[in-house]
Amino acid sequence: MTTIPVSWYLIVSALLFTIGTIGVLVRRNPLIIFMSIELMLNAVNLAFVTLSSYLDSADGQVFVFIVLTVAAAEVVVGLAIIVSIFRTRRNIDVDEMNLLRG
Amino acid sequence: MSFTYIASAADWARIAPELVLAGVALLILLVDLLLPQTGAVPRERGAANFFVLPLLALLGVLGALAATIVLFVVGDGQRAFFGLVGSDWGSLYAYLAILSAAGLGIIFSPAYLKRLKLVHQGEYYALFLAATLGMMLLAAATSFMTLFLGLETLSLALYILCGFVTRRQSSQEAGMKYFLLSSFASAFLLYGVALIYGATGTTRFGARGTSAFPGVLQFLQVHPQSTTLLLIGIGLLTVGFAFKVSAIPFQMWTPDVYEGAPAPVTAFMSVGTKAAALVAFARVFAVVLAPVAADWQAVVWVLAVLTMVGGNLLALVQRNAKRLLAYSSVAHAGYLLIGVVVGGATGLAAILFYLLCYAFLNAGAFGALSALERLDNSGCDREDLRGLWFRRPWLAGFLAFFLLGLAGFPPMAGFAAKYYLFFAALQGGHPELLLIGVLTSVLGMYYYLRLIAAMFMEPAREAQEEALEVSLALAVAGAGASAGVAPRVSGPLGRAASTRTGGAGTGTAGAAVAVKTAAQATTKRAPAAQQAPETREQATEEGALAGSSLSWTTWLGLGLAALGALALGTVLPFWLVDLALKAAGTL
Amino acid sequence: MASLLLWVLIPPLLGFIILGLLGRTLPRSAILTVAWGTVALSFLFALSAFLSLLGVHPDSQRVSDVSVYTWAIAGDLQVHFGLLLDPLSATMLLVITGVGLLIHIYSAGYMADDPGFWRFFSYMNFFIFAMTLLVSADNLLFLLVGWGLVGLASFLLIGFWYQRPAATAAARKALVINVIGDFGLMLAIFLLFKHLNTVDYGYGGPNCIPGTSGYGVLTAASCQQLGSLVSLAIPLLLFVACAAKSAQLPLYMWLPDAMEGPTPVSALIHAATMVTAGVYLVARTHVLFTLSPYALPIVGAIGGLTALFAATIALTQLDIKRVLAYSTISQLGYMFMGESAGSYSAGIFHLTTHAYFKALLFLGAGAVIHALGGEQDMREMGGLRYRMRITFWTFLIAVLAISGIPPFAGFWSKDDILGALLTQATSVGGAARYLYYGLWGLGVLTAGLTALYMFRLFYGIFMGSYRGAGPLKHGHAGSEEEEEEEALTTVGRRRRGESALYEIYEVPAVMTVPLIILAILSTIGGLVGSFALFDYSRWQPLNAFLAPVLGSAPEGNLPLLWLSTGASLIFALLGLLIAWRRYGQGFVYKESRNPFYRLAYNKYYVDEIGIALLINPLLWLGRQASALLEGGLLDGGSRLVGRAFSLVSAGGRRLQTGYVRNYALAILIGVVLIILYYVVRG
Amino acid sequence: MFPMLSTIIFLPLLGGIVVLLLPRERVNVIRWTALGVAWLDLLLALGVMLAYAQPHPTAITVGTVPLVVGEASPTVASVTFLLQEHLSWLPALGINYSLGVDGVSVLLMTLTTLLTVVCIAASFRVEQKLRTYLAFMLLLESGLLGVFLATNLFLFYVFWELMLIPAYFLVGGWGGPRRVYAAIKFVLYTAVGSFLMLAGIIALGYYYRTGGHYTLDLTTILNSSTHLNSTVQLWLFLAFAAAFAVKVPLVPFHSWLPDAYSEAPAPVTAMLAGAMAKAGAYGFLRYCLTLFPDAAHRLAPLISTLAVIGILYCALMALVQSDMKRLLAYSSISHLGVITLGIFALSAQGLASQQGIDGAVLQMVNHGITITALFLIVGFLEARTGTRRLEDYGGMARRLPIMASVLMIACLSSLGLPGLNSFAGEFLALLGVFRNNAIFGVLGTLVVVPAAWYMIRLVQNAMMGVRPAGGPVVAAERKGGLPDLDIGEFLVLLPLLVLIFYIGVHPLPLTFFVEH
Repeated sequence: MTTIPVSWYLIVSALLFTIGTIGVLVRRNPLIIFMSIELMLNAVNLAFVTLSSYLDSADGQVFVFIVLTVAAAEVVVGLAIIVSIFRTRRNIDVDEMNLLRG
Repeated sequence: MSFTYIASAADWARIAPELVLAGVALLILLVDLLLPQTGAVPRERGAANFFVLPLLALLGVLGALAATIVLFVVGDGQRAFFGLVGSDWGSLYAYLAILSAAGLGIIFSPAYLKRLKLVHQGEYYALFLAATLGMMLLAAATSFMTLFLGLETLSLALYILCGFVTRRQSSQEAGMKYFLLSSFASAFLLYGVALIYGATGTTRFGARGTSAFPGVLQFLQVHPQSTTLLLIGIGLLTVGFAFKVSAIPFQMWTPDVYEGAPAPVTAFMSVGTKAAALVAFARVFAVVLAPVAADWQAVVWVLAVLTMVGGNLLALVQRNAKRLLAYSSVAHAGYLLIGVVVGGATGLAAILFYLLCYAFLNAGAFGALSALERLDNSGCDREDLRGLWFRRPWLAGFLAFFLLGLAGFPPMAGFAAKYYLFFAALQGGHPELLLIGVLTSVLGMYYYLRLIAAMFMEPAREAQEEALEVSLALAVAGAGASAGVAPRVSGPLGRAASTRTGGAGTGTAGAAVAVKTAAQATTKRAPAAQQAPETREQATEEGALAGSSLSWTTWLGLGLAALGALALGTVLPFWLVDLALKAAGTL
Repeated sequence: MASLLLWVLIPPLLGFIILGLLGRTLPRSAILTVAWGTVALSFLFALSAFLSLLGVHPDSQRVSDVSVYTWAIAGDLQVHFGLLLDPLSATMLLVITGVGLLIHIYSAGYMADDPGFWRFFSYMNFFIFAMTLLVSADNLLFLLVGWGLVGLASFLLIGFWYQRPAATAAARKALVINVIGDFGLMLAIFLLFKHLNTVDYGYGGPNCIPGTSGYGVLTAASCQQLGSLVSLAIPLLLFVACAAKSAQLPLYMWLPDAMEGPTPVSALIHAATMVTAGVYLVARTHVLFTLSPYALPIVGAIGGLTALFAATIALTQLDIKRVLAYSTISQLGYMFMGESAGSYSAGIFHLTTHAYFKALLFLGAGAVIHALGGEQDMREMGGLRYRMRITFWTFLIAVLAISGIPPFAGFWSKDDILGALLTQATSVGGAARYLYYGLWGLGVLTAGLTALYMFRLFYGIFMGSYRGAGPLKHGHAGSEEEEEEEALTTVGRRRRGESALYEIYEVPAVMTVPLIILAILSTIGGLVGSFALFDYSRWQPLNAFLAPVLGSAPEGNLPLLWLSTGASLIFALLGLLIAWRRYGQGFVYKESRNPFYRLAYNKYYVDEIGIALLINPLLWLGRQASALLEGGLLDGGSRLVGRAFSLVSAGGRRLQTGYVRNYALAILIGVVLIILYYVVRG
Repeated sequence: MFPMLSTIIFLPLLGGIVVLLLPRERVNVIRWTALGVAWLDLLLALGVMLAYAQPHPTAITVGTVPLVVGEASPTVASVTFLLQEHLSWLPALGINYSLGVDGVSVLLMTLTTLLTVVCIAASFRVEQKLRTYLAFMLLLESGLLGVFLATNLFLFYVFWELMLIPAYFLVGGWGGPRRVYAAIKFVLYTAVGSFLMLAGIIALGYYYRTGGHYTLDLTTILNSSTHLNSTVQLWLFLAFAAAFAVKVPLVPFHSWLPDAYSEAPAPVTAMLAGAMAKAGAYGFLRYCLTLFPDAAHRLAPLISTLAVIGILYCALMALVQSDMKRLLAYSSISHLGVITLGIFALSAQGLASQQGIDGAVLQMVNHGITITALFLIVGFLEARTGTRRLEDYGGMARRLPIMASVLMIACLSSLGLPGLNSFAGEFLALLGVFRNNAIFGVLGTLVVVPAAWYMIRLVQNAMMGVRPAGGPVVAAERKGGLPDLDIGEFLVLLPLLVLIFYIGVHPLPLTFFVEH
């Protein structure tokens, strides 16, 4: 079995991260944007795991768990905010949210 | 790939301030459940809610403060939990700033929450303490893991606090924006951490003095030149920190969030977040990555300059006081970044001292605004502040005091802080930063003074216009309500009219503006008119605002902040600077 | 001895203070007591100082200097307020206090009806103080102080009727031009201090012979150190001050306008004393004027030109006070001519006699004006000899004196000057010789012109038949407000005709007595001077008295002096003759189209040219600069900078769109830039 | 030892706080308290002045400065501070709380306290926000006194900025219609300069370090063996000069002044012109000249040129103003030019001229007295008629004889009439200048001509000539609102008038202070 070079993992991770970034930029629904951010976080997780195994160090793995936990917490908070906004506005389009500007 | 580590009692002692906070936060949630919720004393009026919870929170902060001081005196300054969290003097010094801001924010809260009829105070104070905890963790982090953990803790709590005024769209919007952008930036930070981890093989910073960052040093031994991996990692890390300290061009969220968030929260977060993030920034870059300073210094230099110039420039034309202060905090971030660029003990000490001074001034300024803010987030425009001195002289005086302090006038703390920072710039071999900082301070002076001028030197809106506006509001509120409200409104108005200055020249211009704002005010209120009781409340709230009946807690907060700002500027530098210098050595 | 001078100074100062603070509340008699009393005291002390000086022998010891207090010490500069009593200051003090006293007495009548009676006398007392300070100071700084204070007194008194725009304008003009003089004097002092490290005259003290020892600006020993350029610059700067104060070309313009002041003021300040301060200064500092060969000729040239120039204008003027004013300018030119010839005592001599007869002329003119209720136009006069006998006779004496008709005072002093000029012309070599010949010619010509215009004036006022319509009537008795109106528009109820002459009366005794005294002085005052024509060396009391200070005038030979005297006398008689031919039957004013006449009548348009070329461009420049530089460039510039910042700020604000995705994009751009930097770099 | 200087500095500050705490309705109590504090401070200052005049065995001679004394004997004079107070503040950065007086500062201290008394007494008509007004006045006094008495550069800067705050509020809070613009312009102009000075001070402390110890104490610096190289001196000099040039002001940094002076209420303008402007000149003298002698030598021609341009240009400006306060404002710039010129009358060897210094300091005091009197009188006039335009006035002397006389005296003083105070100062200063540089001397002296012109124009247009037929003055007169100076106003001006005469006749005591 041939091992897949580390750089490939990293390239995949970078691609995922880029996709997430682009998602944040082009979508108008905060839910989707949030999902894109999750994608970015998971790209990071992939990188961590890869590097952890490559470096033979546990730090990366631990980090992944922390990131996962934090991401879960973020989901909770994020959804709560989105719901709260939906309650008053009946609309969660981020492009409609520009009361605050200038 | 295995390790054994057993947390010792010393480890726990080293994070005593955090523990106190965490404990009290949980306690608050519990107590909140026990407080009377209904019945004769409704939740939004009850003394229990407006006294017990803030007191508890304040006690928590004071406890943490006490713990911090104890650690200063008797602590060993070692890192806890296998080098994850520091308890060094640098972190403790940062705690002082963060806890001061938190304490002031808490003191400003009850009056504000009461006026805006905000319930859910248990959550509010618990989150407040949680955010404080996160900040402290971030400031004390000696590993990227703790760093990330602290960052997210504070962010998550603040997302909610920013959007806490659920009846205010701008508050929700602030929460949302903060949430999305902050997560976005965290992702970059995290990616940077991953890359640095890849390059160096560790996420821990290593002990100070012996080997700044074992990873970096090892890496440098292997690779004589930095690889792209490390550099990009550093770059992405820069982005993450720059976002948190709101350096240009990553500052865009700052004004929106600061403006939309409740003023006490802004008072707290504008200082606390900045303090925590900057200390972490300084620790990571100026200490851990110091061996590769040549690589990142230029970037941070550009950020600092951009932020100093841009922050001050953008603030020039702001007409909303909260927003203006937000931009001013961007500008202050720029000054603080000087310390990062300069590095060394003096640079870091300058950051620490500056943060402490800034905590009192900025928290005080936002605290003063918290007494003015209305439910619909109005009340802080320059038009609203016009002639404030004639209506509420002491409040105006306090606000002016803090603004002057922020502008860098002695004898307030702002000057001493700036002086030390600029001194550090020169000593660190960056005279150009000194010059830029000095010159941009002039820009800063303009907008602070302009705001003060509005409060002190321009007459308030013309009496008739104001009366018209109020009568419009009253008309919508309904005849029944107006009978009870009218005397309360007309009293202060009459006073305002009688104390108005001549100022015939500006009078006409003022009148024109006033007509406009009155029109805006009525249109803003139109949707609210559907709910008559709420409007009535708003009218009474305005009546209460116009009078000089501030809650004693607000006075306490303003007084403490002013005292702190003054003491820091005059008496305390005597040893606080020395302390900062010693503390910086331990970062 | 010199401490006596302190008592000359103090009484008028006290008088000024008392009258200035309390005068408003005092009755007229008290005001007069104070005003007259102080000046009389001053005169008595001056007289005793003079006498005590006479008692000192030998002559060269006639100097006494007393230091009153130290004014300031700054580094190596030490200035003491000191008083100097020497023949020159004693002579000046006598003239000032003596003539001053007479004019004070006269003023009581002239100003009798003026509501500002007390103010007038307090200013007059102040003037006496300032002028005595000027001449008795023992250093240049206090000379400057006196110099400035007499300027102030002149300003106050010219603008005495401060509600008349013409008077305030004249006062302003006088002050500003005088300040130009102060400027010159200050620079001269600076220059002297720079090179000699002192501002003291440098003589005085018991054993000090004037002009030889001691360390001061006027001691010959120290003056030798000055370089040639400096030694020319100092006298010229001093002369700038003299020209401003003594109304010489080109700074004479203020003096004719100064006639807006009350006539006694014109007599005292603008004829007899203050305007001669320049002559005094040249005499006092003559040591400095002799350092450079060019200084004195320049002084003489300016004096001569002024003498002729003013005389031609005086020929054509109709306002009697203006005729006298131009005549004063002309006579002052004479004095400078005399000094330029090295005969400083001649200048001082003419100064003295001029003080008598010119004061007399002004007081006489004042009497006429007073009798006519303020009329000053010669066309409205004539035939007054019948109604104002005393005035007529005294005026005639004064006219004869100024015209240089023997044996009146003016003859001797004028003769002295012309003789000195001719002597100088024959004794010096080079180009200066022609200059002095020219000056002598100018002097003789001016003597003729003087006689002509003075007799024109005399005939115009007193001879012929009355042409006016009776005295102007003022409502002096009216309320303050009415009187105010009156003062602005001197519209009196007048009727023409022979009978109108009989409404005119001689002025009261308080005014005629000073006239008579001055007439006596104008008659015999010349006897103190040198009788050069007869035996120069033997009979020269004034010359001899002044010689320790001013040095002896060069001695001329007798034929030359006789030639000079003869020529000037012939010209004077010629002038008299022409005047008699033209105006003997009464003055008739005819519009003349002669361009020269028009030119002189309009005072050579000097005022107009000055305003058009100097004042207006300056003010225009100021207004333009105020609008363009101050308003436009500096204020507008700071506003522009502010606007530029606002614009940038507003532009930056527009980037802050409020859209989350834009913010995210900004973050991404930042990320990309940073990474690009690292990629490019790494 | 009793901290006398601290007492003098902080007494007004405490007095201001007390005034703020008095009940609002007790207007007279408030006024007299403020005045009493100011008086007390004046008495203390006079006490210090008297003590200073005594021979002082306890004098500590601090450092030598290549200053002073004419060409004849180019010796080196020493700077001696008396009544020194010293408290460590931030010793690591060389920051200490140190105070001291020398002859120059003792004069300016006394002047400041005197002017505060006068200006507070002249403010008795202020109705609006009286307590705050008086508190700010006293705070301004504190700031000014601190500036004159501080001997540590950091402390100096603290006071320097501190005095800006009350000045800003006083101009902006109680000023005329364009007060906000004027106040902000004033502070911003000043701020640019003072922030540059701040940079300079930081750098100075940095350059004067020995080992790890920085110092900002004037005494230590003057005693220090460290000699800054000329490039460093040049830049530091420029940084310091920026602050002083704006404050004095030198043309072309003066644009704030006419606006601020004309918009501020008269007593405030009097304080600004009378006392605060002196802070700039004092700075030039105390810091620019002593700390950076080489740079001062090199740049003296530049500063002198600016001063001369300012002298003549602003005299011309004063000539064409129709607003009386603006006229006085420009005259003030012009006169301060003479002071600056006197300070920078350096000889070819770079030595300051003793006459120049003496004259400049004397003139600081004189100008303070005279310009205060002038602004107050114009303020009294404006209070009666509501107008400052010269065209609206005329012939007032009949109606207001005492005011006319007082105005005349003040104007005569201002135009440098020999025998009055300004003459002494101007004469000495210009003498010093002329001695070392004839061209600047001549040009500087030339100002007496336009000065006489515009000052006389002021007196005559306001007090003499024809009474206006209509306009605000006549309207005020009809309402009976045109009384002459009342006894209170006269008493306010009286000390100034007395000093105008006294210093003119006998300036020796003042020059004594400067030289000792």
